[in-house]
Amino acid sequence: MSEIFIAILLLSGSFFVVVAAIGVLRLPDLMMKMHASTKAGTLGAGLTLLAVSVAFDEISVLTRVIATILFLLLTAPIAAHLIARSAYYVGMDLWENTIIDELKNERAENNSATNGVTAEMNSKEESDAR
Amino acid sequence: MNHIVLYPLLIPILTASIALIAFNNRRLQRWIGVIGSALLLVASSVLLYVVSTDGIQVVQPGNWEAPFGISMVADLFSALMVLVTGLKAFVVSVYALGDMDDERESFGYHPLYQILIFGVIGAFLTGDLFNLYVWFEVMLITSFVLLALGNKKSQLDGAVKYVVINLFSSLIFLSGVGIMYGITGTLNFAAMAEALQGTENTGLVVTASMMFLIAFGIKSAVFPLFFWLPASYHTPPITVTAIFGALLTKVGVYSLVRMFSLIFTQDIGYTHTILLWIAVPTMVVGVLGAASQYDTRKILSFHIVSQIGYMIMGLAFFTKIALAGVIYYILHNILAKTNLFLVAGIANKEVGSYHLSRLGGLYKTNPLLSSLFAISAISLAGLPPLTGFWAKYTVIYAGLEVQEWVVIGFALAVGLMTLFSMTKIWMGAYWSPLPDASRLASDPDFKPVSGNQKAALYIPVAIIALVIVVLGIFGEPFFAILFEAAEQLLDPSIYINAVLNP
Amino acid sequence: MKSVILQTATRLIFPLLLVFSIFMFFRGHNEPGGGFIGGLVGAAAFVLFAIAFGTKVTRELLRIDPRIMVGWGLLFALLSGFISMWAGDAFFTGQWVFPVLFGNELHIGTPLIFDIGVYLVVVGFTLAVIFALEEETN
Amino acid sequence: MTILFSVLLIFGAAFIGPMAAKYFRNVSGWVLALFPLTVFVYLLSYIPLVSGGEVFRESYTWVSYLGINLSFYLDGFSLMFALIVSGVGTFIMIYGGGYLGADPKLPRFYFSILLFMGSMLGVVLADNIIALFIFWELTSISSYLLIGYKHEKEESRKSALQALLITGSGGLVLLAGLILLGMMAGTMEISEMLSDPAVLADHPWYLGMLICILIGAFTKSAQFPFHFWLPGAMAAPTPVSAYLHSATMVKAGIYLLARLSPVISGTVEWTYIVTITGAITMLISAWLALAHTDLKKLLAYSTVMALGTLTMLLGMGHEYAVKAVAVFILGHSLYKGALFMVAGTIDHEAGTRDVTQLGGLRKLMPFTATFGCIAALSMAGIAPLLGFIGKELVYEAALSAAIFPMFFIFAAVAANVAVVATSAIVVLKPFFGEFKETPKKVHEAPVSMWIGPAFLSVLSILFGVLPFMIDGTLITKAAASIAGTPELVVSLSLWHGINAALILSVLTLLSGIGVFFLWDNFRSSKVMQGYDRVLGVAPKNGYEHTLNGILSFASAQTRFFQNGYLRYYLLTLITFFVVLTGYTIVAKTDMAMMLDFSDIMFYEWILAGVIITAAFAAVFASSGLVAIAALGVVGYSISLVYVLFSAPDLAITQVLVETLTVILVALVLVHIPKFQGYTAPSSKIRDGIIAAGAGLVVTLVMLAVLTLDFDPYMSEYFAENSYVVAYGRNIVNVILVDFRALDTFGEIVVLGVAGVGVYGLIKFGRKLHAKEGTNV
Amino acid sequence: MKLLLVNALLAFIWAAITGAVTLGNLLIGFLLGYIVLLVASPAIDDSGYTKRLWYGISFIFYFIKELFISSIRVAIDVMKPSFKMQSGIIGIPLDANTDLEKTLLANSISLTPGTLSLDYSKDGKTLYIHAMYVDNGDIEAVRTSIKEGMEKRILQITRTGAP
Amino acid sequence: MEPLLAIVIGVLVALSVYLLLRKNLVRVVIGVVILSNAVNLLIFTLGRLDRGIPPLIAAGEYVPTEAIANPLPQALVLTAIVIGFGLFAYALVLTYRAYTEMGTINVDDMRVAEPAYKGEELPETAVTEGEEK
Amino acid sequence: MLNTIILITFGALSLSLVAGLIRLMIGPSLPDRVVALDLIAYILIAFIATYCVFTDTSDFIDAAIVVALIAFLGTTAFARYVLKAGQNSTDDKI
Ligand code: NA
Ligand code: NA
Repeated sequence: MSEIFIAILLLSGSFFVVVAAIGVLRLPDLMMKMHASTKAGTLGAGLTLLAVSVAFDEISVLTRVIATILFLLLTAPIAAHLIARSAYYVGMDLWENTIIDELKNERAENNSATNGVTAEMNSKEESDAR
Repeated sequence: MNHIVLYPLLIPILTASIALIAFNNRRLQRWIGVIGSALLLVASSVLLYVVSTDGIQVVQPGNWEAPFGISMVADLFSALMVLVTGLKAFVVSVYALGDMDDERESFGYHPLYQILIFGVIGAFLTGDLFNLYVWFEVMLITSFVLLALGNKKSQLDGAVKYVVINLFSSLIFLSGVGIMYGITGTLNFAAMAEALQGTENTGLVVTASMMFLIAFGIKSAVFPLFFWLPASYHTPPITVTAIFGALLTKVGVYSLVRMFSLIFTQDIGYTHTILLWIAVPTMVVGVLGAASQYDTRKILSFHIVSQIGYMIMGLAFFTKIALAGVIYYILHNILAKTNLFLVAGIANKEVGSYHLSRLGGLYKTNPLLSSLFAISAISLAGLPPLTGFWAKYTVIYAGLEVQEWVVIGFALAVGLMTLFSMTKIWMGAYWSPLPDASRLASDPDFKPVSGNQKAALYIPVAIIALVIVVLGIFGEPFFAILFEAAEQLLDPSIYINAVLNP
Repeated sequence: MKSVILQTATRLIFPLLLVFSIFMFFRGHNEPGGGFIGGLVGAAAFVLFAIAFGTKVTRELLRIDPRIMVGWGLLFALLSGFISMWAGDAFFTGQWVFPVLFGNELHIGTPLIFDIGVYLVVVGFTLAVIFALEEETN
Repeated sequence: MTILFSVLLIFGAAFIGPMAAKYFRNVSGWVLALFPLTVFVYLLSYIPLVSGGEVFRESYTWVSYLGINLSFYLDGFSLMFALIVSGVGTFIMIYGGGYLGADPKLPRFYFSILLFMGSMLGVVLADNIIALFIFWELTSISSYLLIGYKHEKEESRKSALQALLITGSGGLVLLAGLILLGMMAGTMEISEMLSDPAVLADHPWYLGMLICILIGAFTKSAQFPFHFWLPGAMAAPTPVSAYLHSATMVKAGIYLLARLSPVISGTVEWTYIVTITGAITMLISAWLALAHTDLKKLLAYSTVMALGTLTMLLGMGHEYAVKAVAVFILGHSLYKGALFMVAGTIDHEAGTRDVTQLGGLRKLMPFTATFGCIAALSMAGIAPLLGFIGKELVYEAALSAAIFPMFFIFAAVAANVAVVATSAIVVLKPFFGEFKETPKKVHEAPVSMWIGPAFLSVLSILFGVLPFMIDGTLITKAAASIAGTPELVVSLSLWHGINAALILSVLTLLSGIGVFFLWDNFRSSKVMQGYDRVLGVAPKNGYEHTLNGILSFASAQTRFFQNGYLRYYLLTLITFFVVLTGYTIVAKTDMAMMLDFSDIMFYEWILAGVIITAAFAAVFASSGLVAIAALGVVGYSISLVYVLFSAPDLAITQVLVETLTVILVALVLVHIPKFQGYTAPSSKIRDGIIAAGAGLVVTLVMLAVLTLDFDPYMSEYFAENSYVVAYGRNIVNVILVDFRALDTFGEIVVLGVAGVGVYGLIKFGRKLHAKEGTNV
Repeated sequence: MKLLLVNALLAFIWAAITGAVTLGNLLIGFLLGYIVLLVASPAIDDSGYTKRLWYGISFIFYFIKELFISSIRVAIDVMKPSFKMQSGIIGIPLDANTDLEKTLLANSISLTPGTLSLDYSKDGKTLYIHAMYVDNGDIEAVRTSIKEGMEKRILQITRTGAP
Repeated sequence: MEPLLAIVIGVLVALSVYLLLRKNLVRVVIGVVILSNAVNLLIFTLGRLDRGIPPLIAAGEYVPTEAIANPLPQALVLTAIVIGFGLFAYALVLTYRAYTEMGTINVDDMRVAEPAYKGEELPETAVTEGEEK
Repeated sequence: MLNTIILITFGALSLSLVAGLIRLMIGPSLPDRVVALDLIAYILIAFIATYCVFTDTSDFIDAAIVVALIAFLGTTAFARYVLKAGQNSTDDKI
């Protein structure tokens, strides 16, 4: 019985991890990659962790799994937020299907001071000597 | 419980810890440092006494028997190294009272200094390969910090080269540790030596020994691995240079001697021949480097390299007298080299430069300093009757005994060049008139040495000079210890039994 | 980095990290963890705090100069050895007491004191480095 | 009183000397002369005993482990030398006190000269060859100080260095030679070698040993082609020259050859090398003297001539030759000491030593002139002075030479012709003829400056006229010691009847006078100038070129090796590592490799691939940050390896450290700009090859180690004791805090220091810049 | 008083992660929590923090469900050969005003379907989010769904629970 | 797994050596980090590997009841990681400080301690920097 | 059966790891790479968890906790870098 649970949790967990990975690989702009990574990644990792708690059926494992999941839920959105915010302010290119940008005034303000890095962030071929 | 082996180790680190906690009180740190060094000198003297009367001393911290715990072992070689370190530590800590600036003190000079000594002594006493690595790292990080403390451009430049090359070296060392563990399943020197006694896999052990040769070769600055030394040793304040120049490379040499007498003796015909091939160019390239320099610190730095060559040469000969000579050479070199750096520091304080083109007139104005320099320089140049002569004599004797004519020829020629460089300093800084004497008068930052500072600077130098003279003239008891130490080195079973069958 | 979101989250995560750090420290003798891991997690808590609120506040929070903390750490570690010496054993020989607390027999020994030293040094080191660099950045 | 004490007395005097200079001022020379005088008188007391055939040995253990004793040996030869050293030394102290009386450096002079005197005494009295060598080297050091006495002048410094390097290089070779000798003879004691002479000539090391010792002796005694340093050393103040270059230092080489000749001579190699070197030196330098007008240079070259003569004689080694050596040494010391002092007095009083600038001084300085002339007569070999006897013996010796007798006769006569002329020049030119104005107004010198010449020249007469004073005692025993035949008897006399030697002497005298009269023209002739250039200046230039050559080579090689480029330093290091380790594993092992890949899970392959790929990404990343992100992946993947292979503590630590690494790099890279500039592709290929080599070596070594059976007995012990004794269930942690707590302690020390260091690196700089008001 | 609650909470977390909810362990946890608070107290905003933490935790479980939904939608989209959605950065005027509310909101948004918090406006009254799916270009729909869905729930929970 | 890791380690060593030979000091430092990781893995691997049996003694037992992985290399590597981290931190900050003081991270341009000889200029006249009063 | 599932899981996670690595390598921008790194942290957690089940050892879970807690610090540092580098870019640097 529990084996089936474990199997389901593992499969679904790895499924979401794969989704996150494909999303990061395929989605067109940074923001969208982060949607995939943060949500599917957290979920995938969380599900596999739950599989562990089912597999061991010990209170100490369960509490640790829950703690881990809590930590994940706490930290994942913050990491995403920080990256997105920083990248946005230094002039990250948005996808062509981005139909609206209500924050662009502030971004422009910030941008006037950050031309150099903007170029750096977007350049496809950043290179320095090896 | 016999703790005497650990006292020389615990005193400096306890001193350092207290000094760290007293971070904000420079005056207190200073005196903690001097007292700690003085205690260390006492403890290390006692250790040598105990080892020379009662034989090899072994302590197992944590009370875990060898080879499972870490063995701390003091044989005569170690104890001698510890004693000379103690002497040097004391003397330099007094000198620092007159040399070290407030700023560096407030950034931790005193605890760092004690920790460096701690690391050096740990390396001398440990009987465990991985533990030796740890001591090397303690020394290494402390030397990094001391080297760059002050953040002058030249210091940072020197430190970059020093740091990168030495990091590389310690990683090779660490790989070697891993490989030796992989081969023997142990880290304890004695157990390792025992395990290798009947090994069929000589070739692999010899291969591993090459990694140690390179790792320790870099630390001891042999050819072609020495570049970091002349690149950096002239950059920090002279007290630091003196600590480094005389002591740190010798830890590398110590380790080479230890490893290549206790553990890597399977294929002496191969390993020690390579040592010999390294020794000769080390001597030559080092001394030629010295001959081409005009900054006293650089001259002395290159000489370190050259003199290491003699030590490696002695190790390569691998006879009793040769090993006695090597030990003598190491001890002598630590003393003479320390003093020469310290004297160069005083000269700099007196006439404001390390460069021969700006130095001069000291023979006329400062006979005391001149004599102190002369004693150290004569000793370093290997002229009788001071320590350098005996050191050189012993290894050359050993070399002639094993009929290494060409090598001895080089060694002698290098001796002459060493003499030449010492006279170069003597002539440039002491005999030749002081050029541009008005420079000092017009320099607002220049303060002549006086009062307490004078005492702090000169007394340490005088103490070492005295030791050099006394050891040179009354060498018999010293040689008795050296030969016994060499005997212990040549017969690994003494060491193995002391550690494994206490 | 002034982000309200980060700062608020940090207020939550910071004590969690500290508790977790102590947790990792104490269980280290029996399960994965120990002074080093615990110390690094503890330091990470302060690092996070420093990133979110700046080093000035964080230094005040810490109350002790990290370098001095290093000194105390070394002293603690040494102390464990000196206790063995006073007890007449070789340096660093474990000395143990077994108090019974709420029915549990606890093992308290000098290696624990040693590990506290490790913990303090690790925290001191990490914070000395990160604070200094942080202050350089601002 | 013992022999040791007499040597120590002089060394002691060296340390008293500077104080005496201050305390006794003008009479300090006289006071200090009491020290050598005491020794002299004490040694005199040995004459009867030594003449009676006794030898004295005194030995103190010095370093028994090396076979080195501080032992002394007093026989006729060493007694004669010791008497010369202390006797001439007595007058030198007096003379020096007068000559340098007003010089503020007088205390240092006393120190150095007495140090030298003690060392010289040690050389001639030592029995142990290493002890002898030690004193020998001390003479080099002290003479360096003496020659460089006027160190403000660059010329003095150069001359001192030149003397030191030449004698020092010889000394080093000598050391090797002496050690070999000691090994071959089975003893380091000369007395033992003499009393029980081993047959060394057939030893395979003989020639090497001989050459080493000869080089030592020849350099010290200024034999061709090392002869140039001695005239150069005339930069020293005259008392120094008078002592070092007449009676003492340069004779040390002669002493050594003579002392050891019973042990090492008698072979064809010895005869040819020593005789011919001596003869050439004698001949060349005798005539080189005539190219100079400086009194001291004239005397210096004639000294070299004398040294050459002695060497030649020692090479011959037959009975006449040893007799000649003994007499010639004494005679030369007496007249040359006196003449140097006279030359110094002239210089001191007149302000110049150029004989062409001097003339007619005999009336102004009658004592000096008188004693100078007597000494010159002895030097010229004119009866009835001791020099005459000496020269006669030289001719006798040359006549009975075993090889090339005609050559040696020619050489001896030709050299002595020049010496006669030189003798005439050094006294006739300054003292006779018309009076010439000199830079200083000339007065007779004070008694301190002529008493030495007085005694020495009087002795030249006395010993010449009354040779029995010395021949039965000192000379006989000295010659016997040199010959190694105790029964040898020397009987000296002025008159041997008309024989070949006498005829040669007369011929020499007449020719010499002729040369003297032709000297003014002859000196400036092209032949003489060319001769000086080729044989006097060229060797010196050769020395200088060699020295400069070595220095430029040193400079070039240093620039090559120590080139300041970290990359090349590392390149050399790593190449060395690859070559040495790679060669060893190929040459020394059977290359057995553990290559069993069967048990590897598929995800482990992938993980390995990820590590490698991420590492490549880190290496070829376009910026530091990208590299560090890739490095993060490497680190995380490695932590996964630790998880997969049962190391949870490691995995956790790795994750923590990796993350902090990323934070640190990010904090630092904020400040560092992108780095422009590229490495040339060719060097990338080179680096790539070396890098691949390094990786290959490590892999090969690992695969080889993995073939071995591993004995996990250490870990088993830890497992058994971890909980039972150390109360911990996490064995890794117990190892860290208990089994190997010392490692961990070292580890936290490293961390602590790193923390302090980083803090210092950052804050120290801040403070510095705040102080200088500059911004970073 | 509030700190006492926090302390108790920490003791509980301690017991939870150590995996042994015994009286002894709770006491140890309490002691440790006390030490932590001693260190950390200046860091803790003293405004009803403790209770909100409780709400926060329960709120998180609510979001796990949302997380599923969002992830599945992303999963479906990711698999499609080409991307047809429209995205945008949209400002949401806020009723939430405490830091905790705002942070909870921002994090929840980040973890739920197709939205990602970017930043607040300077006055802190508007939250800008990146929305992956601005279906049919209807910005207001996104805005409403956030305000009616996410923010409303949060405020309900935090404000109802607040004293 | 050991031979595979041996190969991985070899590759890491090669890559780190390549980085050590770059001009950019940051890269050199990264090279040190990679090398350090490689060496840690080396020790770990040569202590021989086992899957899924961490060296822990189960609660209630006195000694491990089943086979355990070799704990000693783990402890060694842990120490080495920590030491390596300390050294790395220092090296990194040194790089930073070297950059701010010398204005470059190109090691080829760091020629303060060992100034280049310029043309025929005699080393005697090259007065060194770094003398203290 | 479970073993197969676990191996499938490992396969999926390994593929994800490769995908993350590819994103990390191709970038193109730094934040893209950071997102990839973030993703890899999740994969790591999942991997560790799966491995716990696979080997029937719960001791590795602590490693997963640490990753969950700590990895975001690295991301934070990168985010800061991105921002700081932007702000500093007007400094007159070489
Ligand atoms: Na040296
Ligand atoms: Na000068």
